[in-house]
Amino acid sequence: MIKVLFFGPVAERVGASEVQVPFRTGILLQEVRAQLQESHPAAFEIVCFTAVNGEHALDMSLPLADHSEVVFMSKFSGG
Amino acid sequence: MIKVLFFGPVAERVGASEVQVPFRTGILLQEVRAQLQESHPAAFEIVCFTAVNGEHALDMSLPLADHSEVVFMSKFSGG
Amino acid sequence: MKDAVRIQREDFSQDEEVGALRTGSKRMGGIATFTGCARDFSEGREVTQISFDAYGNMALAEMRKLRVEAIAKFELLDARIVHRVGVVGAGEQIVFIAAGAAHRAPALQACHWLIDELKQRVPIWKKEITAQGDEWVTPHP
Amino acid sequence: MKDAVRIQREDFSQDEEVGALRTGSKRMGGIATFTGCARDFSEGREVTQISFDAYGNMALAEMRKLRVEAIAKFELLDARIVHRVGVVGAGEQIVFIAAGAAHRAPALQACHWLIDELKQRVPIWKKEITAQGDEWVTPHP
Repeated sequence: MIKVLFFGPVAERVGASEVQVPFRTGILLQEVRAQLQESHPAAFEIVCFTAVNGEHALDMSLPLADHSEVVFMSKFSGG
Repeated sequence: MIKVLFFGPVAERVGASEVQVPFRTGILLQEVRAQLQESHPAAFEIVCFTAVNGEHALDMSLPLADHSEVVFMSKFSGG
Repeated sequence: MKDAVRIQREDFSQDEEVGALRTGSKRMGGIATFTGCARDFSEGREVTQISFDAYGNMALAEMRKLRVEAIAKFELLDARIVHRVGVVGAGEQIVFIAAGAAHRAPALQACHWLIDELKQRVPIWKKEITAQGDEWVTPHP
Repeated sequence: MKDAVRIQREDFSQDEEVGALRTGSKRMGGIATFTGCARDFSEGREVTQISFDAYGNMALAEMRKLRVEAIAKFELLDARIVHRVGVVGAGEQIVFIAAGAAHRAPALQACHWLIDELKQRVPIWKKEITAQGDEWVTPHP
């Protein structure tokens, strides 16, 4: 399983703060993103950053390991 | 009488924090300064600013009123 | 002593944070701090509370990186960063930054840099709670 | 509540000063502070204490002018300035500046401007007390 987390405005648009995506060998970050974007288009309109296991991920062709933690994030507004 | 005050390093060089200069009608700031500078040359080496009654005085030809408070000050080092 | 970098629900004390900062060195000639507060007014609406959501682990890791970067970049003697989460009332404190250096200019510059970078780089989101409804804040770049 | 501008022998509390600053307005989004401390080391000599002399009336008047000027120049909601006199031990606090504004940049800029101007314009002098003797500090322009 790949654990996908959402926070703040993205979580609100998804209607959940966490979803599970089934793992398969060789699954790419962009495939997880595409699959979720299809079911939650409004949420992904505001997604600007992606993190994998707590680190910024810029390369969407990154292959994911089983049990990865993926987060799709909107622009930060802390402080 | 004109009250002349000294602070910090100037007071140390004068050896006093206050001296009185006799008032006479028409006495100018520069005359008070010249008189004190003669008796305390080392102190006046470091004098940068002059205040009369709590306000900066730039014009040394200022006539002083009786009971004026004059201060000859070195560069500030507060903060 | 509390950690130099924290995310917490409870309020913080400037005295306690500055005290902790100063224990590190008696060569600290200048300490600059920045405190961000919840304003009661935003874009024409009255804000009663602000609610914060954070990607906690990553936010803390980014804040720790910021501290280390600022110490190196501005030759600080020490720095501290505290950010609250949960619900904060209008007028309450949200975020605290402190930077201590031998002289004043680097302390003040580091403090400004830290709050600017924190807003860009730390995964925390704020929602304004008003009588007219709640709204997630969209940062103006 | 204590005056916003003070010269005093006793130490001050950041919490108390920032608390007093914040009572003025709930529209204060950013508060910047600067605290100047007595360093234990200066130009190669170990400093045990710093002694301050001030032209009290004029110093207070200049600090009050500085506060009013900063509030106008940076559109602050409030500002406070506290300077200690007498003898301050190494590591102790000397001067405190706080500036509160709707947003962070003016608060931080005002704080920097205020401490720079204070050093230029306020008639206070410091003497460093060391094991090798006392010395009045000559400011480097």
